[in-house]
Amino acid sequence: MSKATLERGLNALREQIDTPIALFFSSCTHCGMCATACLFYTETENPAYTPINKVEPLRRLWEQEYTLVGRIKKALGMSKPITDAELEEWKEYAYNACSLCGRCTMVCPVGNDITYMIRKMREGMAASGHTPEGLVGASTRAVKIGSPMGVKLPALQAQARHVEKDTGIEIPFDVEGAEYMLLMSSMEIMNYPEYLEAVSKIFNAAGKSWTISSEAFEATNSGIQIGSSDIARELVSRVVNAAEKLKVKTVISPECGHAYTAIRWEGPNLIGRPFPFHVKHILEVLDEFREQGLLKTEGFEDARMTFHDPCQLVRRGGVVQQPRNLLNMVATDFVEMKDHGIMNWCCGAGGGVSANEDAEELKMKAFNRKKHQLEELNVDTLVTACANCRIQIEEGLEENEIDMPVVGLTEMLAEHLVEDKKTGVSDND
Amino acid sequence: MNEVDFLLWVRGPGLAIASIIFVLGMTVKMFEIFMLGRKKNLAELRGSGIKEGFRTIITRSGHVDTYSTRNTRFTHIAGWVFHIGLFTAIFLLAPHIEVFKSIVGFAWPALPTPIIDFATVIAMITMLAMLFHRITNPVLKYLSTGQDFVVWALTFLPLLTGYMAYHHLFFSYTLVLGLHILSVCLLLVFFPFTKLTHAVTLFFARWYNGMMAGEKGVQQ
Amino acid sequence: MADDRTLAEMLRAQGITRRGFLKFCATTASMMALSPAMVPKIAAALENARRPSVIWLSFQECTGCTESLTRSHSPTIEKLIFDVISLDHHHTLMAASGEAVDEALNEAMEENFGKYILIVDGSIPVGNPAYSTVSGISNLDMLKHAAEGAAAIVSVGTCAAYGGLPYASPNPTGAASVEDIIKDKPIINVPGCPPIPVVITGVLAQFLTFGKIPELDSLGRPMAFYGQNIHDRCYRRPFYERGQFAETFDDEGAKKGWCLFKLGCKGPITYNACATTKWNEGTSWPVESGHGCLGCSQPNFWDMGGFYRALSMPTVDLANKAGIGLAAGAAIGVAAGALNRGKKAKAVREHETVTVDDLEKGA
Amino acid sequence: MDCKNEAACGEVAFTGNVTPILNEIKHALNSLIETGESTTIDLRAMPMAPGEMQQIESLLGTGEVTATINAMGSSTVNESLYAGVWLVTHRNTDDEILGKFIEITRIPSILESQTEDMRGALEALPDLLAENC
Repeated sequence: MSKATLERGLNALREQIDTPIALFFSSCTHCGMCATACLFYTETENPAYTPINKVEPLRRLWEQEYTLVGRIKKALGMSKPITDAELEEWKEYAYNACSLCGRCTMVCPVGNDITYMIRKMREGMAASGHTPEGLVGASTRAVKIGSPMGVKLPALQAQARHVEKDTGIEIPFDVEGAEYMLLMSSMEIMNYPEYLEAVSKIFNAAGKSWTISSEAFEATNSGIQIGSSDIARELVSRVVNAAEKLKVKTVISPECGHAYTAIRWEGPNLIGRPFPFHVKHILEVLDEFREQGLLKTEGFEDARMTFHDPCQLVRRGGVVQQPRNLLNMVATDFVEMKDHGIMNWCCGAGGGVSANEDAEELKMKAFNRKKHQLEELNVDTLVTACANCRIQIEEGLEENEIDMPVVGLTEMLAEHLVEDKKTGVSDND
Repeated sequence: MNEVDFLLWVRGPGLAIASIIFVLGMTVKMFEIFMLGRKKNLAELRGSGIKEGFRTIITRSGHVDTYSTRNTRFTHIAGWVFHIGLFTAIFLLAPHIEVFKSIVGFAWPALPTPIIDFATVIAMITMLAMLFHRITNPVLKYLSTGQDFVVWALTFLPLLTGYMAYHHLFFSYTLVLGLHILSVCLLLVFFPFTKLTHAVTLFFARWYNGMMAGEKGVQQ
Repeated sequence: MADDRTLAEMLRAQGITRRGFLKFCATTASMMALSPAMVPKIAAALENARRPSVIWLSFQECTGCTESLTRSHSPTIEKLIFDVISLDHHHTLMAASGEAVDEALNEAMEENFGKYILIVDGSIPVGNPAYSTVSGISNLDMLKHAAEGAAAIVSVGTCAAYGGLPYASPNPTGAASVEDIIKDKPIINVPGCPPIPVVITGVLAQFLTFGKIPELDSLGRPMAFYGQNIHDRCYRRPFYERGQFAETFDDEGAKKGWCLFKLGCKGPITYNACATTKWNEGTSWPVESGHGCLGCSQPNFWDMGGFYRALSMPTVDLANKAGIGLAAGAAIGVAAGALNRGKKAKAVREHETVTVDDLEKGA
Repeated sequence: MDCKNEAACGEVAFTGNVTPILNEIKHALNSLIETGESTTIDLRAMPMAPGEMQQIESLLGTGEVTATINAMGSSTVNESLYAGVWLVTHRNTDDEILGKFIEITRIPSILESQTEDMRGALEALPDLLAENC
């Protein structure tokens, strides 16, 4: 097991160069528009956090090794080689100051998908050993223990029994042939146990078969965050094997951001073949239930509330309308933030920033962008659909002494679920 | 080599060499880019994204980020004004249309020269403002390399010499017309090896941007 | 031969009144494109101008310039000039022939050595002198010999000034212009094919009036006549500005007298007095008669990429150049693309799977 | 308006040169009245479309004074309809136009008798007196 070296990093970067990357580097005119779209720049005014700057080493590798003139200049010794020191400096720019939120990609006038480029840049950083301490720990725990926060099966089983006691609904583990296989993120298991309860009640009310695989219940994928496809492949293949073994039709990605990207969008490309099953985010499934009339709710929340769009789910995931449809079932006073939907502002903690202790202070500063948005809107409650966003927003609100509850959308829906007489058990008795 | 010989050289061999290098350079670039290819996306997509790709080619020009600062508004407006001025001067001036007629064989109606003159002046003023912005704005100052300023000059000179030629400023028309064509030759020669390639690659880049989003159902 | 009387004395001797002399000065000023306010200065200068001797040598020329001079539309001026200047030698115009011509030439040169004006029309074959030799003396030698005693040389016509038609590629005779050969004498170039008649007499009158070389532009041409750009003084300029162009010689635009830029007019890069002084007693000039200016007062105007191709059109076929670029580009491109693919494939082959254990920095 | 060839004239090619010249005449006349300073405009130095020369002459018209001078060919000096604005045309012995001027002055200098000629006349008069009386 050879250790990470600069050469392995450069080689990883060489693998990443493709037509879009070449097009993007040929198009960037250094116009600076991506900076003001990135919350890490707007809240710090540090020009080094300009998104396109985060891929400068990758640009030089492309120029020096994938263009004729670049090769000639390199042969004549006129080009600046990529060094370990430089990659070490870039750790701050490509990890601490980037949540892979994709907003820069939406504003770049020449159409550069800068998020796509930073994701590839991280491949080189990982292979050359320039990744944040926090992410290395998380990845190691994810691979070795099964969850980046060290959550093991017994903890999940305990929570399941707890939910069963409360709701009387049995949490089906390892049920072969179930229609849905639920995945959980460690944060939900640790911080938001209500999520499992909500899901079980909803599925029970909808009368849909579901299960949880004891071999692969973890949805998060530190490999994606650290930017190593090899590690990501290792983690996602566990889910695929479990799903195939249980022959489920759909795997549900929980209220988490990057998990959805990891499984649905990158999964098939990581393992190199299309999945024999669908992958849907929990909100997609709930919206389908709504359409099929299987999600009946009663009563309304009268509090003035808004929705925080998790970047990986909405802008990078395409689940845009579903949260609105679901929210309008239970909210009368739902207002949108100025920048919402596919142009929302990140909470500041995605893409591995929350797992990266070096970025703690930067993460809190980045949250100010979300604070400004909320201040403009004066709402009572904030709803979102990603555990990582919830923790970050809760911490941010607390630090800024703003008293506002942060509620998970699934959880809220479950509270308004119409009790089906058949089961006779409702949550209030 | 008096001014007339200079003009004759630059109108003939000069332009020939510049055109060869320009076309050669751009063709090599296209091959270098498109032969790299892109792995097929095996995920279950919400659509092919092809239509969204073409949509983005158009919509991205008009896109103004809601959180725009003075700088981004300036860059956006200046970008529009400059490019309109530049393309008006290049494609709607009668003598230029003659140049294109000699290349592609067909021509199109021209605008009166005072309007082109006005467009050129607007383009030049905007470029000067953009240069000032590039020097003073912290982000641009950080990002800018020598090439950004060389490319600025390569784009500004044809406008300046074209304006001088039209107004017979300072030097004889023969000399200034020669300088004008020389500046265009320089622009063509450096075009494929600098960020000027954005003029061509941005359409493909925007297409990929929109397509990759469209695959996931995000409409721009 | 030389008459030492001043011009004024000679005029009075011929019964020309002061009023007649003032008219002569006014029209000369107009001819020299000087402002009417200059008339008193011209009158004063002309009064005590000496009567210079003039030698006209013709080399490789078509006699167009001589035709142009004799047709100069101010015979009174010409008569006076011929009376004033003693044109001691002109092959075509002088009555004498044979040895008498050579004797007259040598005599004139010796007698007025250092004072006479040498006028040359036609280019000088330097490649092979045999192309143009008169009575055994090559043009080249004759020019050098005549130039030694000349006070100033006036190259009349684009051939003498810049080589003209004989000089046009491939220039079989190795034609050269006067200024290419004579480096040590003040030379006034009066280009044009032919120059406007008035311009020839105008330059002579100006030289005679002020007795010194007029202000010349970068191509050695008198600013008085060649300082103005045809395009700037052309009466059709407003049509150029409005974008109203004749597309063919007989279309609606041509009939309406629109701009001839698209039909190859070289006005924008040509400096001459045609647009104002016009030709044939101010009757018309090429553009007024519906044909584009050829730029005949500019060097190399024969090789300026075709009389009927717009000035802005490149003189090479850029489409085929682009074709060459495309072909070469494709060849190199495929190679470069293959190199890229090879490099990427090699990188993929040499990929070492990254495990969580080797995320730490190694050697 | 004599038009030398169809192609050149057609509609009178309007170049806008007539108006500025008339303007220049107005200013010159004004300065003649104010400061007594006379001005001469050389029409041959202006780019004239075919027919525009005639247009100016017809616009200025002919006033009360028309004079011809026979010196080295004939010259005509006419005051236009606008006092102080004179049209001077010089021709050579072959009646070809040598120059066309508009003089804004009290009296064109060409009309005034010249001191030199007068001295010549002074010398010749005694002979006349001797012969006749």
